[in-house]
Amino acid sequence: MSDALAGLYQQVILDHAKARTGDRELPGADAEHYERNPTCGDEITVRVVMEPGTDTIRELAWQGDGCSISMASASVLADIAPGLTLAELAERTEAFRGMMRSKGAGEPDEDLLGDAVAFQGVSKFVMRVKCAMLSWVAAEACSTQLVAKVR
Amino acid sequence: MSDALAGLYQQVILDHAKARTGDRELPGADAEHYERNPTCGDEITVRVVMEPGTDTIRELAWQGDGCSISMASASVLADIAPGLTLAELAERTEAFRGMMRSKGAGEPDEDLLGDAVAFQGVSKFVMRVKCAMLSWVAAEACSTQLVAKVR
Amino acid sequence: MISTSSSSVGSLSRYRADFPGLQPEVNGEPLAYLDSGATAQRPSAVLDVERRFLETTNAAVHRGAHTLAALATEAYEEARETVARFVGARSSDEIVWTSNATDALNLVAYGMGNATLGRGGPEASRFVLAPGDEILVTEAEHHANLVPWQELAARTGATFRYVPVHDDGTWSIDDAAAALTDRTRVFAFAHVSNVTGHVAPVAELAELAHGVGALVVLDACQSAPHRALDLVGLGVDFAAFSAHKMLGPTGIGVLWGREELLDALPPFRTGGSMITTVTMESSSFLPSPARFEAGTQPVSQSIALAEAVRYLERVGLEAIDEHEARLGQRLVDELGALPGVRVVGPASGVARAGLASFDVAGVHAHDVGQFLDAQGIAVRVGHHCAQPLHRRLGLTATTRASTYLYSTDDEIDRLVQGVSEVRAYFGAE
Amino acid sequence: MISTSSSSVGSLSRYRADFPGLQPEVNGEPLAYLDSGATAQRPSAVLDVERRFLETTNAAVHRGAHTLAALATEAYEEARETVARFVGARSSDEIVWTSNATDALNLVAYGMGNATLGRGGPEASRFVLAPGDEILVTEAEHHANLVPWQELAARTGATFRYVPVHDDGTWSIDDAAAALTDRTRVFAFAHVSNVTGHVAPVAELAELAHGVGALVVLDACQSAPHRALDLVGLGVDFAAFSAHKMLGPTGIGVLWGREELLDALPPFRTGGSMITTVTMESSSFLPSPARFEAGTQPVSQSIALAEAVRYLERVGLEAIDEHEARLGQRLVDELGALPGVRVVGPASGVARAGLASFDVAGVHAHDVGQFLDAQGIAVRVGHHCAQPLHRRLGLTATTRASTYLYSTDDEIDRLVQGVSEVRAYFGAE
Ligand SMILES: Cc1ncc(COP(=O)(O)O)c(C=O)c1O
Ligand SMILES: Cc1ncc(COP(=O)(O)O)c(C=O)c1O
Repeated sequence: MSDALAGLYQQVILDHAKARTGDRELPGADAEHYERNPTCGDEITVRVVMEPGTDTIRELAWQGDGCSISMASASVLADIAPGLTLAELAERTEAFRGMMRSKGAGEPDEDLLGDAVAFQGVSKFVMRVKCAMLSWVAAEACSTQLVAKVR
Repeated sequence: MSDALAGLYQQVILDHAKARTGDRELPGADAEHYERNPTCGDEITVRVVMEPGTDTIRELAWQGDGCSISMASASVLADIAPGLTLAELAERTEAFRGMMRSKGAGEPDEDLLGDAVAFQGVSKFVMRVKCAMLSWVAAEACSTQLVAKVR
Repeated sequence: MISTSSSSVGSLSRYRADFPGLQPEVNGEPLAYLDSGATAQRPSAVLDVERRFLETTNAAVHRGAHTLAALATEAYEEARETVARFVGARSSDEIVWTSNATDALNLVAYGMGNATLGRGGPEASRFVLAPGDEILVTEAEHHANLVPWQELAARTGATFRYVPVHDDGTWSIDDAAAALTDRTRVFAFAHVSNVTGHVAPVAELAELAHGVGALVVLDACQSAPHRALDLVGLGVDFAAFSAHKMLGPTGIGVLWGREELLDALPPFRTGGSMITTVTMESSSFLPSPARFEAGTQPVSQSIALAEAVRYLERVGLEAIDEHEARLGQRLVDELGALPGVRVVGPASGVARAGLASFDVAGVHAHDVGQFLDAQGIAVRVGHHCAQPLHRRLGLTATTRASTYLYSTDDEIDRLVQGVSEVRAYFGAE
Repeated sequence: MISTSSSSVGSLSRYRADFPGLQPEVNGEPLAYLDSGATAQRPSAVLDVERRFLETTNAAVHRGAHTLAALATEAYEEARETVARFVGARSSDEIVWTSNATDALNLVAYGMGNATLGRGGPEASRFVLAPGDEILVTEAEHHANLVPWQELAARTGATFRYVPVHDDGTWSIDDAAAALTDRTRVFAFAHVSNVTGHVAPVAELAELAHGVGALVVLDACQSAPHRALDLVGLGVDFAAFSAHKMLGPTGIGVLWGREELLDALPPFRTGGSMITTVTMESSSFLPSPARFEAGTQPVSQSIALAEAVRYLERVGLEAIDEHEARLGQRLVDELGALPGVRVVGPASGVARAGLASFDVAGVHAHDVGQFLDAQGIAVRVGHHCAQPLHRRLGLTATTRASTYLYSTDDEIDRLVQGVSEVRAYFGAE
């Protein structure tokens, strides 16, 4: 298979797309957001449960329908999120977004992003960037809800 | 001045555009029609008086505003029309229209068209054909009214 | 997996060299452009004619009397005549330039909406919609032939209804007969579906619809480029198609309509070049086609479209139709035979256009498309602007391969080979 | 009769060779193209860029995921960014492609009409027109910025009003102030008149109109091509212009609008590429700009327009403005000095664009134009899509000479010489 394809579909991505972390309901979620990519029809609902009385995420789960990139990205996000404060999630989201906008250039911060660096190759495929961002954007909206609640 | 221009503005046309035949009111007209060229704003009202009880034109007059081609054409028409039956006018109108569509080719019938053959050169100027036709089209509409009245 | 191709191999292949857009390499592979249903590539002749016009006789049309303006106007109206002849119009006054097919369909819908709001005088009364009147489309329509009607219904209080489709995405004349009522004022449907390739029996449907007094609006986007059309013979009232799907430019589409209807329909856009008299109190409007062509027209595009039409005529619409119908059957047969692949639309052996949309079990269409793209194969993925149809088929997205006169058996071979490998790659077997 | 030209002669003349459309001979004479106000000629760079796109990366945009589609989409959106920067938009989401300026103005008018019919939800309420609400234009408007508003008034029951012009065809800020009322919901006017060359004090007018709560719609057709625009700085709400008047192609125009307004305005045309969800019951729509770009977009035209913008920037908008302002003054001075010639619009010395419309006593404009055409001089004759203004000036038609960056002093010389001979030829002296 071509190099271009291998750069996009890292093994990490293919694995996450199949064995998905956090692909389930999450009863009693503190925040929930539905996001949709109208161009391709990908959709996702992200739900978050917080450690009571803190701004730390206990669990992030999602349900959705979409391509392997969007599903794998949600799966990686669900792996990363637990234990992060909302501020830490925001930091990672910005790093992820920066990586997605890099068009293949730039060195992503592996300490910060963990498995999510596997999506570096996606940034060369402009049409797929939205797929990778979908769950992150939904999680961002959850954060906004949670911050508003705290205030 | 260029040949192209001389072909369009025959002396007959320039003369008729200045010393206009039939450019006046016509009280008691048997038919009247207003015609307008929306592209350039030229407009004309043609009026016809018939010999009582016949289908012969006694007089054709017009009032209008427009370029030298449309004014000269109306003037020539007013010269030609008196004494013609409606059928004879229709014949000349068809001949004039045929000449106008000829794009400079074809030999107009001078016996039939008289001074109107001077407009042969106009047919090469597609944008001006409507100017030359304006009064003839208005006269045609008058004829239609008159024929309808007789029936 | 690779089918060797049939008798007429390469019958049209000599035309391929005319299309520079087919020559690029993609991801190191020769491009296999199987997305002509979205937009077609253009022969050099079309590009040349447009450029020559722009370099020698570019001017505003129907607005000036100088030589260039006269030449440009002549070329512009000759283009209209060429297209009129191509689709069997009664006269070139029946051909209205729009910006695309979507615009053409909106023009009719807004014309009716304006009539309903009292515009257009007594002759527009035939277009007035009253509450209880019905607008009928099908569940298979492209959004361009669906949303404008839905919006028209919402604006006027008319009822929006549809002919439901079967499990394969097709619908029959009986389905239409069951949905038409004596309140149906408009029946709008596609000649050829851009998703299923289904071909509607237009003449019979038009007769049926006229029987209840409905106007018939044909979405000819996927037929005009590919088969000889005789719109008058088909008996429809309006038809819409786009130049960019038939070797012509973007930025121009066509509305055909019966002349007496076009002259009675209130204008859509208003502005320059479409009026007779404007005062600060009110305005009056020219007859068709100028009535609908407000503002500066797509001049060079009309001239390019006319050359595209001449090119299509040189190749021959029958040859094109035959070539694509064969490729369409190959698509349904060979893709349908792959394990886990479901082709939607008419079954093998049933008439279909030269396109096929399919679902690959366990692999999202986006991934299928990306996988094929890595091999230089360009297909379209998504809902193809037909969300209701996809929903009815139980899918959110499909992969679509669509052909044109320049498509080859080799490209179909590569596609089928590629699709055969996709499930393994994504671990979906 | 022939004026020798001033200091900056030929300052921009090195660009002339870039324009093949200026090279033809007309009636055996070198073409003097003085009809750029109708449509401009295009530099080879613009033609080349469009062609290169079509030969290498032609594909449908925002619809496909394959490589060509991705490249085409990128080029298409880069074009939007280029135009956004050019007119001082806040973001490229404020730039909507339309088919021409007329279409852009109709878009706003129909959006408001649709809001009035209950479309667009609560956020569209700011666009709803009630009987008694007023739509204000000026008596000098081009039909494109007049008839759509007149029709909107007729469809909604709003009142259509206008700022009257003075005997020379111009109007002042005081005239506008007198016409604006607290019922004025929209004030639509041209930045630069295509007939008189009058330049409106946009920023002051916008402030005045906002003071009564009116939306300000700017017809920038005759300004965007010729001077640096900062639409945000001018403080207007919407602005419209056409590519073909600024070295770009026909088939594409631009609507700029403040983003929050564009996102709240109900869609105009509906169809593909502008929806989020379509069901057989209802549809929902994307934000701007996709919201307003139904169907296949003018892709190659957008890319050509972006190159036209870059070309204009290379020449420099200030240099263009200065060059044309000087030619405009020559026109009013030298034509106005001829016996029997009346130039309409601002007097000599007053700011005007590089154009002049004039009446020749005793000779119809059509004949003036024809006489000049025989000498290879292309001017426009007629009402220039401004019938009410001409009526107010007591004329049915004028002859208009309009310049662009490639216009030369020699062309003005030839024009003035030609006009000086016309009355004698037609025996009108
Ligand atoms: C001032 C003005 N407004 C509007 C228009 C309409 O532009 P278009 O015909 O490109 O839509 C023009 C040009 O014709 C114009 O000069
Ligand atoms: C069946 C059908 N109808 C309508 C359209 C809309 O055409 P356009 O986008 O050119 O307006 C298309 C193509 O996109 C189509 O395939």
